[in-house]
Amino acid sequence: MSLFKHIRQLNALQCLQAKRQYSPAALKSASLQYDKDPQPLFTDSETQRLLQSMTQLQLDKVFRQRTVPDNSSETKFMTTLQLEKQFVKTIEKAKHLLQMPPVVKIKQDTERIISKDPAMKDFATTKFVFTDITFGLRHSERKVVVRDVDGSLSYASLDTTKRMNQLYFPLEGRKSYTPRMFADEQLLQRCLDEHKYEFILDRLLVQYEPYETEFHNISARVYEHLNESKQFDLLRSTRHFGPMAFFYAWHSCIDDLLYDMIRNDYLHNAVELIALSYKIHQVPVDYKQTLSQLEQLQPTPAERAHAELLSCLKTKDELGIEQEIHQAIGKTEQDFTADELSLKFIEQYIGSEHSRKKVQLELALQTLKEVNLEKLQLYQGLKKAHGVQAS
Amino acid sequence: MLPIARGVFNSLTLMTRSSRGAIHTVSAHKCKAAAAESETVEEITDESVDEGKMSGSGAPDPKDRTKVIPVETSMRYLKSAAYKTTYGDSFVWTQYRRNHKGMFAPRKTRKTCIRQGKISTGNPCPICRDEYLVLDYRNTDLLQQFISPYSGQLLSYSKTGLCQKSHLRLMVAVEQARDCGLLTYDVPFREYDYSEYYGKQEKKQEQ
Amino acid sequence: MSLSPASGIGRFYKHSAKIIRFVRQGCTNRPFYHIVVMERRKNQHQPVIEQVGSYDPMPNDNNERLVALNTERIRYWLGKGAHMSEPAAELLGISGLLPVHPRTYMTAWRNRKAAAEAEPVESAATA
Amino acid sequence: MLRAGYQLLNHSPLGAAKTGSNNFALEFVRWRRKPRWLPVAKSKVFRVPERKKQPEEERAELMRLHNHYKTQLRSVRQFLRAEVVRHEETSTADHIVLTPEQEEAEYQLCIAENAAWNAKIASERELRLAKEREEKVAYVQERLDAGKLREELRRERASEHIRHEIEQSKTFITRSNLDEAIETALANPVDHNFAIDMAGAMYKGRTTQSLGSSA
Repeated sequence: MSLFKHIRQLNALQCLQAKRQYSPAALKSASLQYDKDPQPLFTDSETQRLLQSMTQLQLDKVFRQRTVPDNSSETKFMTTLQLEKQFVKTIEKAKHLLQMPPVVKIKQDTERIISKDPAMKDFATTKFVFTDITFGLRHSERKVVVRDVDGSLSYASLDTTKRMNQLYFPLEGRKSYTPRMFADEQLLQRCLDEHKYEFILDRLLVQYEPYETEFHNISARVYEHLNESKQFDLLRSTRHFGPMAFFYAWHSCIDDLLYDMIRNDYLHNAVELIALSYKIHQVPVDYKQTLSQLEQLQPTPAERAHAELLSCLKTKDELGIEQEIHQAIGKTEQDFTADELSLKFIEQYIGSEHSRKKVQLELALQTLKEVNLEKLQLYQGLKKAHGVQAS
Repeated sequence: MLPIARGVFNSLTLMTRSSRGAIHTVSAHKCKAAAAESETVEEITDESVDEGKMSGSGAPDPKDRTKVIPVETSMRYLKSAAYKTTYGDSFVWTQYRRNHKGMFAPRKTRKTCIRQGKISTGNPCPICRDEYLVLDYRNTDLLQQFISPYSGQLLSYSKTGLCQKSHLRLMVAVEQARDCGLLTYDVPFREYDYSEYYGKQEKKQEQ
Repeated sequence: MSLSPASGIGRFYKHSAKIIRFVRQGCTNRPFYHIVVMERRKNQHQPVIEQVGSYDPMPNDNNERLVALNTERIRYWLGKGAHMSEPAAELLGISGLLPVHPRTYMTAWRNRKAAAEAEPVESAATA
Repeated sequence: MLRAGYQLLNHSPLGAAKTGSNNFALEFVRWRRKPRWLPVAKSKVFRVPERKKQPEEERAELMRLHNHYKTQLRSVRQFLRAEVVRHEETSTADHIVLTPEQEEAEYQLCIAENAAWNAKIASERELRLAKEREEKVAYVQERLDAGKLREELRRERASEHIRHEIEQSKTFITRSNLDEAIETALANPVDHNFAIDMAGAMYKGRTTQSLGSSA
């Protein structure tokens, strides 16, 4: 109890500060906003597929050890068949954990008055807030109404609705006050400088609803900072990568991310990113053909992760010499053809007027090409040496 | 520099007199003196001069805790060589043992180690015995030592041996640090029901 | 069948008179009410049939009084012919679920009248 | 509580004071009412409580409002009652309302399901029984074979035994050759009274007098 008392006192102090500082952190740096509703483009199935593919699925990162009170693990004996079934389940679970937070536009607060009753003026000294706590309703359909002192009955503002929802149906991890991290400009900046992007975004998801102004401002700020610091690897294979890529594509500043992808040899993703930006800005370039070709050549991230899991089952002897060569080089023949296709597409993009950091991108591309060429030669040489027939 | 040397000497003489518990304090004292020498020369000299004025012997009372150590100093101390020599790579609390009668320790630790600005016990808890360890939400290096790497929760006082007062302060500090984002933790996963945000619009599209 | 989340353990006859009313929870100097359905003849400290809401009469930091109502169950019980205590009826009237209770209007005009009487006095005192 | 208060009241017969003077006279702040059975205090006997006057127009207004309210509430209640009845009729939460056709269809469905199930189990049982029968036959056959073998062995052993006995019986002494045997025995007396030394030499006793002769 005494702890709570302490914290409450402190919070009361903070609240006073926070109320004063509330606006700067939220309002500052609102430079990049979604100017129209991004929802139709985001929920589009093709966009979703592109974003998921870009996010990738690294099982080590998705199922990293979490420091939560219950992080127990279970050990089981299984037959190979059961194990394979379990692998499929694991992939499903990983996909669930990578669920992207929805991107919606900011909801404006509208005052909706149900009835006015001037005869009820001054019936009490305070407002009354009524919340419908009917069992099994979703948050968005829960009704919260306010009876004001002057007798008018109206739907509650978004802020009040959220407060009441949190009060009667608490969401785990959400605070009833604005955390100081979000309220205080300097603390947020410090977190950003320490590259705690995932932590900030995770907390943001829990603390705010996707349609709130603060959500948009802070996430935009994080993405911008990330664009400058170029630590995209921190968010790769987390649920925030998709919205981040979407944000960059929307505001046409994909070049840094593209550069990072090329440097890390994620050419497939680079193509998808460019395609996404074309799609959003409706650039008349036919990207669908390249995409479909690439899709045929390369597996989706889920399939790749599944294959990775299955490969643990095989012993070394079962792997053919061909697979061993693939493992050594890290690429298959299909990958090489896919790379060629994507390189062509990326070069076309760099040549066009949409890219802004042409020199940098070209350099990276050149380096990659040389490395690729070397790898290809090595691959072919190895193949010839081992006498594997060219298929 | 002279007063410091004298302080060190005095503390060494103290060592012969006092028991096992004092050894730690003394070594810490020595190290702190050295650390302070390198970092805040003026501060320490002032202190020793004051002490010289106050008492003829000039030995600072090792049990006195009236002096307020700023958090910045504590944070620097945690990174200094003095800290390293005192604690090595282990945590602040690992070497600490509680004294108790019989086989089993009492369920709760003592209420407080410091009464009226002085250490009132022979075996003060890991935080109270070293005055340069300040519990504050900015002092994340220190707070991190008291958080379990497995569950992310605060370690119990039965493990760390903190007195109840320090433990309370620690809890408050950790909670504040988390609130400020200085300490990261695993935020619970939030599952989104897309239809809650998009449901109506999708229906419209269907129509 | 499992119990519904708000169900109490109060036993009741099928045709006995039920009532929707407040039960004072909370402690000394800190009132807090549960809005419950129970048999009319029972006193408030006995087990209830079902809790259908809560009412916090002390205003919070934002100067609001918070009321939670399980409207689905309230409608059900009213449809079953449950009575309402006067404060409960007032509260439901204020919430807009039922017509506004006359007593609310009465307090409103009395308050207005008191304010109107206090004002000239104040103005006289200041002048 | 009340009883305590009563005792307190009665405690000081002088009626001196329930305050102050008596140290252990606890004073209850919350329940200080006089007990029901005590008469009205003397000082209050002639007090007439003042009744608040309600203005006539306020009363009329309240009457109007109450009438209004009651009418409204009655209609609301009616609506809600209808709603509950409707809900109970249509709800399938605790009971399922089915038309006869549906019921029949469901019954048929159940029957079909049951029949299919029975058929499946019957086929399974057939298989199982056939297998068991086969196993039983095989087992009996095996036992029979084994018995036969055993019998043969026994016969063999018996005939062997007989043969052996017959072989032996040739040397038996019968009534016919008894005299002969006696004669042979008498002709060849066998003396078992002898000793053997470590070297294997036999020293006959009784008839041989080697010991005596040597001595």
